[in-house]
Amino acid sequence: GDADTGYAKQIKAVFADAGWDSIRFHNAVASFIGGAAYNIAGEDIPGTTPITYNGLISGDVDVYMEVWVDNLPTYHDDVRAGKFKELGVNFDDNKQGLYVPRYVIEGDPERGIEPMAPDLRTVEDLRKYSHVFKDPDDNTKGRIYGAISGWEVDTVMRNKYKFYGLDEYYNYFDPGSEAASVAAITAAYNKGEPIVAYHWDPTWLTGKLDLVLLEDAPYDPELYPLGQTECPSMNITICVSNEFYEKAPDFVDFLRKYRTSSALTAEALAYIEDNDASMEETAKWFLKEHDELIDQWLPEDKAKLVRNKLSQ
Amino acid sequence: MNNKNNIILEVKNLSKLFGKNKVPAFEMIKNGSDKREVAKKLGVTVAVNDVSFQVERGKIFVLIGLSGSGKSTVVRCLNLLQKPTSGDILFEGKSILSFDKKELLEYRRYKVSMVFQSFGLMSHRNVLENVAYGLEVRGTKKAERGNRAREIIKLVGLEGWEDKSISQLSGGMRQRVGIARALANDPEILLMDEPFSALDPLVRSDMQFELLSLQKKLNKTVVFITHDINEAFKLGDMVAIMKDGKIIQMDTPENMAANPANEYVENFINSVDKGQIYSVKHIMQTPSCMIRIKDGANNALKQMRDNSVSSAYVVGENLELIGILTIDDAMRVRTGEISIQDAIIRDILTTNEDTLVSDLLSVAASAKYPIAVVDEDNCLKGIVSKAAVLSSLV
Amino acid sequence: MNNKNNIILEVKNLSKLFGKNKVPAFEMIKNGSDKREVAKKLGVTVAVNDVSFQVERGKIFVLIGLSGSGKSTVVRCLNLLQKPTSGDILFEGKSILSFDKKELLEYRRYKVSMVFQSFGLMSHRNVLENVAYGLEVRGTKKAERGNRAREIIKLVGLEGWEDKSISQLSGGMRQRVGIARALANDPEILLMDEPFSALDPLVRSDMQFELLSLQKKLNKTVVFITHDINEAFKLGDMVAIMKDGKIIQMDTPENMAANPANEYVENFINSVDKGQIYSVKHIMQTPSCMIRIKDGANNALKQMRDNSVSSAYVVGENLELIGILTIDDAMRVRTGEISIQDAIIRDILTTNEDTLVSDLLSVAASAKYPIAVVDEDNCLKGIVSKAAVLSSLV
Amino acid sequence: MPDWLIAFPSSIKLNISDPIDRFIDYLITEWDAFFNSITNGLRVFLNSIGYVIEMIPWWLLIAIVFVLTWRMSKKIGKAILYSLLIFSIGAMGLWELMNTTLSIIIASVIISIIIGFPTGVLVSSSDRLDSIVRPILDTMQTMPSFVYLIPAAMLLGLGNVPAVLATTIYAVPPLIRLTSHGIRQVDREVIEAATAFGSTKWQSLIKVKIPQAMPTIMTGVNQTIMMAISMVVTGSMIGVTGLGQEVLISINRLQAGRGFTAGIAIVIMAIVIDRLTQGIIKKGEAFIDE
Amino acid sequence: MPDWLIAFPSSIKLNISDPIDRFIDYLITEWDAFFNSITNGLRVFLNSIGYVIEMIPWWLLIAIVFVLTWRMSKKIGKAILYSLLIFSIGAMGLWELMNTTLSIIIASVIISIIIGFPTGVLVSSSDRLDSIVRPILDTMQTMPSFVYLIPAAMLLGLGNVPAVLATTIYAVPPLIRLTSHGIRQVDREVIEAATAFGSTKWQSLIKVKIPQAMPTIMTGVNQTIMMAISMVVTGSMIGVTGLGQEVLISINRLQAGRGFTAGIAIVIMAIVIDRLTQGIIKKGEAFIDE
Ligand SMILES: Nc1ncnc2c1ncn2[C@@H]1O[C@H](COP(=O)(O)OP(=O)(O)OP(=O)(O)O)[C@@H](O)[C@H]1O
Ligand SMILES: Nc1ncnc2c1ncn2[C@@H]1O[C@H](COP(=O)(O)OP(=O)(O)OP(=O)(O)O)[C@@H](O)[C@H]1O
Ligand SMILES: [Mg+2]
Ligand SMILES: [Mg+2]
Repeated sequence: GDADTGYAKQIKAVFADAGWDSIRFHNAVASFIGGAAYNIAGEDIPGTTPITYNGLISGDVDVYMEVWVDNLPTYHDDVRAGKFKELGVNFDDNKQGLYVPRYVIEGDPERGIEPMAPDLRTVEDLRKYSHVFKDPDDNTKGRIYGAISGWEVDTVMRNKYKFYGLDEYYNYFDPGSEAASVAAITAAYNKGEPIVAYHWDPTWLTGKLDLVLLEDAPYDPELYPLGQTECPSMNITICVSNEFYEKAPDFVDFLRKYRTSSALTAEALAYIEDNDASMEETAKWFLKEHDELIDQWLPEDKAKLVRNKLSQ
Repeated sequence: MNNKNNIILEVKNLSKLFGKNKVPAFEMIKNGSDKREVAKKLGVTVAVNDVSFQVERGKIFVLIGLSGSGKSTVVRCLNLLQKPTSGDILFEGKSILSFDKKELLEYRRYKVSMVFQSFGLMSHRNVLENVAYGLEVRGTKKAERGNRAREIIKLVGLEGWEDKSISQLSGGMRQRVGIARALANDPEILLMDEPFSALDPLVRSDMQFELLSLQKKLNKTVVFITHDINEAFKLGDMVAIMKDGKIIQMDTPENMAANPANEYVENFINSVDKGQIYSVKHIMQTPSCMIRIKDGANNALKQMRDNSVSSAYVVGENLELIGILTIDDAMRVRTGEISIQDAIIRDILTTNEDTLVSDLLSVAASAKYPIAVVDEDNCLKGIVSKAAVLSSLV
Repeated sequence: MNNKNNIILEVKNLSKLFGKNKVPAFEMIKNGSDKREVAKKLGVTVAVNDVSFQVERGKIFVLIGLSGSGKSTVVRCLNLLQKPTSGDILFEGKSILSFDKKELLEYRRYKVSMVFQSFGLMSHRNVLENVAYGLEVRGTKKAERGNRAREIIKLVGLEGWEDKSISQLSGGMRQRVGIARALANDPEILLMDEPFSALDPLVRSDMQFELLSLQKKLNKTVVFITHDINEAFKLGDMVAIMKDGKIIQMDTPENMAANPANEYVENFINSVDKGQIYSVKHIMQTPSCMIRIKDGANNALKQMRDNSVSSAYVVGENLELIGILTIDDAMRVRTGEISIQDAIIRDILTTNEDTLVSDLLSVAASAKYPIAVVDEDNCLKGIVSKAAVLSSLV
Repeated sequence: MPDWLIAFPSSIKLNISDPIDRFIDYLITEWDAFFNSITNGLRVFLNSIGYVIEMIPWWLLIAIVFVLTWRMSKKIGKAILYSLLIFSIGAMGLWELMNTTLSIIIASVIISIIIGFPTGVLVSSSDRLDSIVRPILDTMQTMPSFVYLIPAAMLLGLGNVPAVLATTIYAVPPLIRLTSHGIRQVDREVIEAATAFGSTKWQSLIKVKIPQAMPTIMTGVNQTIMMAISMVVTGSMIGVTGLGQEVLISINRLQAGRGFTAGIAIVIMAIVIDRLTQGIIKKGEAFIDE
Repeated sequence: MPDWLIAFPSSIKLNISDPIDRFIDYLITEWDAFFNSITNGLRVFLNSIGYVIEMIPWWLLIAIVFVLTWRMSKKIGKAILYSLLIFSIGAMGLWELMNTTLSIIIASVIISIIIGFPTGVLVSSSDRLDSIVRPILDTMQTMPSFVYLIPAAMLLGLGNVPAVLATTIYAVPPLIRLTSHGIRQVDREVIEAATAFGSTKWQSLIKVKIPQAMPTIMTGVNQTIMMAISMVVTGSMIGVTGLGQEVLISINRLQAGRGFTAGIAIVIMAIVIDRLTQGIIKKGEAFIDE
């Protein structure tokens, strides 16, 4: 009965689809719950990070489920300036840094791969293994696949490269885009070749490939920007536009409570990868699987509506 | 005839130079340098150099001259396809250079049409559409211009080819499409740049005939470029010979043939078939011996002997031609063998002053006696001998 | 003359159709349908229909005919610019249709050159480069072909224009570039499609002269299309008239002018200046009264009276012409007033059999007596009267 | 050798970045209303195209392609081939996405032709104009669309409107260039003939120059369509859904097959649109004079 | 109305995605050595171009631009303008980046011309070939480059090599099309004249068709350069440094001004390269016959 009467008052919510799967997944979950309980008509708008972020500021995007705070240089200023509302953290237990495939260190007898850098543990250890991670464009040095150009962490990684004196042995290679970076890692992995690359977790890639994060000095907020420590886990926040904040207070309340973790996200991504499932299917599966989240996120009446909808 | 009001087109001191450095080049030719010098010194081609002429309404003005002498350029100035470097061109007394956009458009649409030396046909249009082009830009209705175009296409002998594309036509057919396009417009002035050059003699003389009858019937004015001197003299009321951008002689065909201005003109018109230009009045002689019928045989014999000829023309009271009396017959009249009336040969050849010599050829060849030239009243004006016919053809 | 080995080019039953449905169209014309029917029924243009002819080495073969009658198509088949629909073309006895790529190339490079009706000049090349094109593709060295091209450019009267671009030339100049390009190649056969149509009479007769002397001196063979009958008859050793894709008469100029195959041909060659075709042998008569010098005055008088003429030709022992004796003088000889030797007028006009009638015009006009026709040995062959000259021009 | 002889001297500094930033800020703050009205106008146009395309049932669209191809090429084989190609987009499960993409492409191509064709004609008429316009076209084609997409998105919002604008900016230059080039190549004599018969500038354009230049102009239209379609993915970076988005998703997941599938759908659209446009223009020529 | 009458029936399924994936896997695993050798060959070519460009001191490059522009246009104003434009790239602090980008562009344009020009000539000679090649060109221009770039990057590694390949794939079609179109438009009579004088196919091509088609071919070259330059950013998405990377960085950092600065540098390169190429080709025409 609700659906019919509510149809006229439905509120449109534009979710940012900044181009990767986890944000789409979270969009789908929030959208599903919005549709089931808050009379929200969710809709994804595709775009790149900077463009969707701008859209959030200008009001073209209503809900941003995963803002990778550290990749956006102006984020903190913008929040302070009130250009949009930060509602909370979606998850903050993610990792980032330099990864190598496990077989590089340990070998893989099944694929007949010998360990290539058996003593590789830390970033600093890379100095010994430049001959392993050869740069195809420059046979005197190795190659480190860096972070995506323009991201804040890119500066940090470049500093780290200098700090550990890796610049003497390696070229820092800018892969240009996420897709290219992933392609490079995947190609190397499939061929069983050595590679060292910046990456982060959770992604479907880290879920699928067996990668090892190289260790680094413990995090220190002062030294981190200089590249001297490991990366902190980043706050992945949920934000809404000012307009939407006014327009759908109930739904915003729900988003404020929305919280997952890297593990949960990775689980969902794996489900997508394994079942070739659509985002909507995955969202339903996820909410069924983690029923407890519904109670954590929603007041009782709304939780009922969601469960009703799930059981349809 | 030379009434000012009858001048439809007047070209005054027209010059046209091609290339940069026009100003110094202009100075040079003003100071008497010739085309070749200017070309060498400044790289400027003097296509037309101080040309002036007048075209009377309803007349055919023919331009002839050496290849590259500037004929096309002159004609292209007449509808301002080429802007004169200096000089003026008056249409009905008004300078076409002073025309505003609209006047120029009207002038080109209604007053003047052109047949291009290299046809200038539109390859994306078929024959009919090409011919109808001028009417189309004027705004004539589709059906009407179709009819008109079909009519003209028939006139130039391309009936049945209306729907063909230009690329399917032979050279002469293309030229006829160009002619038809200009005719379809029914302009007051036709500018024709070697319009018949690709036509065979049969089609060509048809076209010449059509052009002449158009001009006569509808009082069209034609400026005509040709390399065929016979054509020039046949069609032209006035012929101008160009050389190195200048007009070196301008006259009626007869006068030009009779008095070429210089050796160049003489050479140029050498190949002309003079029988086509000369009419009887140019070659007739006063009959050396003319007797009145009432004069009697004795008188006739005396006159023949005095002039040492063997025959005499006999005329009546009012100089009307009666016949010929030979010296033999005159003697027989004197001896009373026959009467003078019977002795006169009445069955003789006559012609009139305006007959073309060429038309007299066959008659002259078989004539026993010189041919008598008479006027409308049958009065004897003169005689034409075989020798005169022959020598006129030289 | 008609020696098989002397035939350089032989066209056998050549046909060329344009359009689809060629096979049924071919059937139709084989069954006697004419061009128009085929065009109407099948939309196929029969450009050339079963044409056969032979061209002798060193001769000029002229094609004339109505616009659209297929002349250009025939000529374009001769160098395979157009592939015949049926029939064969033999060059020195070998079918050019059977030529392989290399032979065809050699044939086009060394054996045959073409002057195009609409010039076909290359706008990206200047005059010199256009003229040198044929030599260039043959591989002639740059300096050599430059010299050769300059020479020919001079020949066609375009000296000084070598570096100009084609767009800067007048129509006639462009045509001469086309002629020069073909001549520069120095081919055995020249295919000329209305090569002189845009030329003024002076340049044209220069060109005709050049062509004739080339042909004579270097034994060139020429296939020549023209619409100018005078030109056709002046240049042609053999002339073919085409109509609707067929050759309707093929003969020497004299024969054609004398015996036109039908009214069409007659009309077609009507405009020809016959003085240019007919030579004296066509119009001379046997002298009606010829006396030997030893025959004496009485005999001469008798003969003149018998033939009722007033003068007689006097010949010597070997029939060599001595002079004319008039009837008056003969009487004076009989009365003893003068000797026969003194009475004979020796200062008389003579000509020979091959003189063109047109060249005789001026002489005939002023001649008192018929002109004597003699051979190399001064033997009297016949006489030409004024009347005969006149009537030959009709 | 001193360093400045090899490396560009770092002391020379030209900062245009800050003024540009300030200018964009100024635009955003002061011209908001203006850009909003543009956006709204364009959006109405886009939505109506989108609406029409949504309305057409799939079988009707295939039938239209079939009939048009058949009537234009007179070849039933081609008609069947193109219909099958379009059908296969549906079979690949991309019908809805195609519809979305199609409306953006159609809108961009229509706008490009409306702008580009007259501009090309204008440019053909004057060398001065040409030398002014040419660097502008170079800029339109080579200025990376990303650079202006962000400010454009800020001014015009996300979604179809800035995408169509960006697509048009990128796609219109070849049409302008080739229209101008084609008209400039028309035989001078034929134009002279038109002039001599008293054609107005407009008449010689419509009746002579454009028909004669048509083959070249058609090449320009083809290039414009190709450029427009090649912007599909970029459009998806500023909020357009459809096949471009499908490509982006599959790239991010490294699903080459899926990406190619979407790519092939785009290519099929390109081929069919190109052929139909060429056919329509060819047919249209016949009607251009009156 | 039944659903399938409006929406495309979902029961019809064509899956080409899996076979494509399998094919790519097969390529990656089985043809590795082959692609490696291609990569290495290309890399040598690219590196040598890069090396030469690196070697040229900044003032020499500006001088070269000055002299070439002057000699080609005979206008000192133009020469100064273009030199200043190039100088301003340095002043904006982008000289090094420009050098990197320049070598990629030059390599791509050279390869595009080497491939595109002969292909265009070939295609002009046969309608059959044209109808085969045309959809291929459509595909090259509209298949989103990412779709094949990522697999290409997996086969060839990241960096300059796949970028040059992708750029070439995208940039070569306009040259092919316009070369073919230009040659087809050449006046039939002029070609006939060439044939009649015994030109081989090659000779009529070199001496007549190509020179006559040159203006159109030059438009094609211009388009190819524009396309190549418009791929600069895409190239940077698979690891090419240079101006494209600068654009990406500034976009990711939301620095519109900085992005425009890099964009303007790219545009300046485009304008200067385009003018020089057009000039060189025009001059070159004179030498084409022997
Ligand atoms: N390419 C073509 N396609 C179709 N028909 C053609 C083609 N070329 C010539 N024709 C037709 O063939 C016939 C003969 O043409 P051709 O050019 O041989 O005539 P022509 O005797 O040279 O005439 P002209 O004296 O006018 O040049 C004409 O009816 C013409 O329409
Ligand atoms: N567009 C042009 N540019 C440069 N020179 C030109 C141009 N048009 C004509 N000329 C030159 O002007 C002169 C006169 O040319 P025009 O075409 O008037 O000659 P014409 O008398 O018509 O010759 P023809 O009988 O050969 O057609 C020639 O020397 C020619 O080279
Ligand atoms: Mg002329
Ligand atoms: Mg002909």
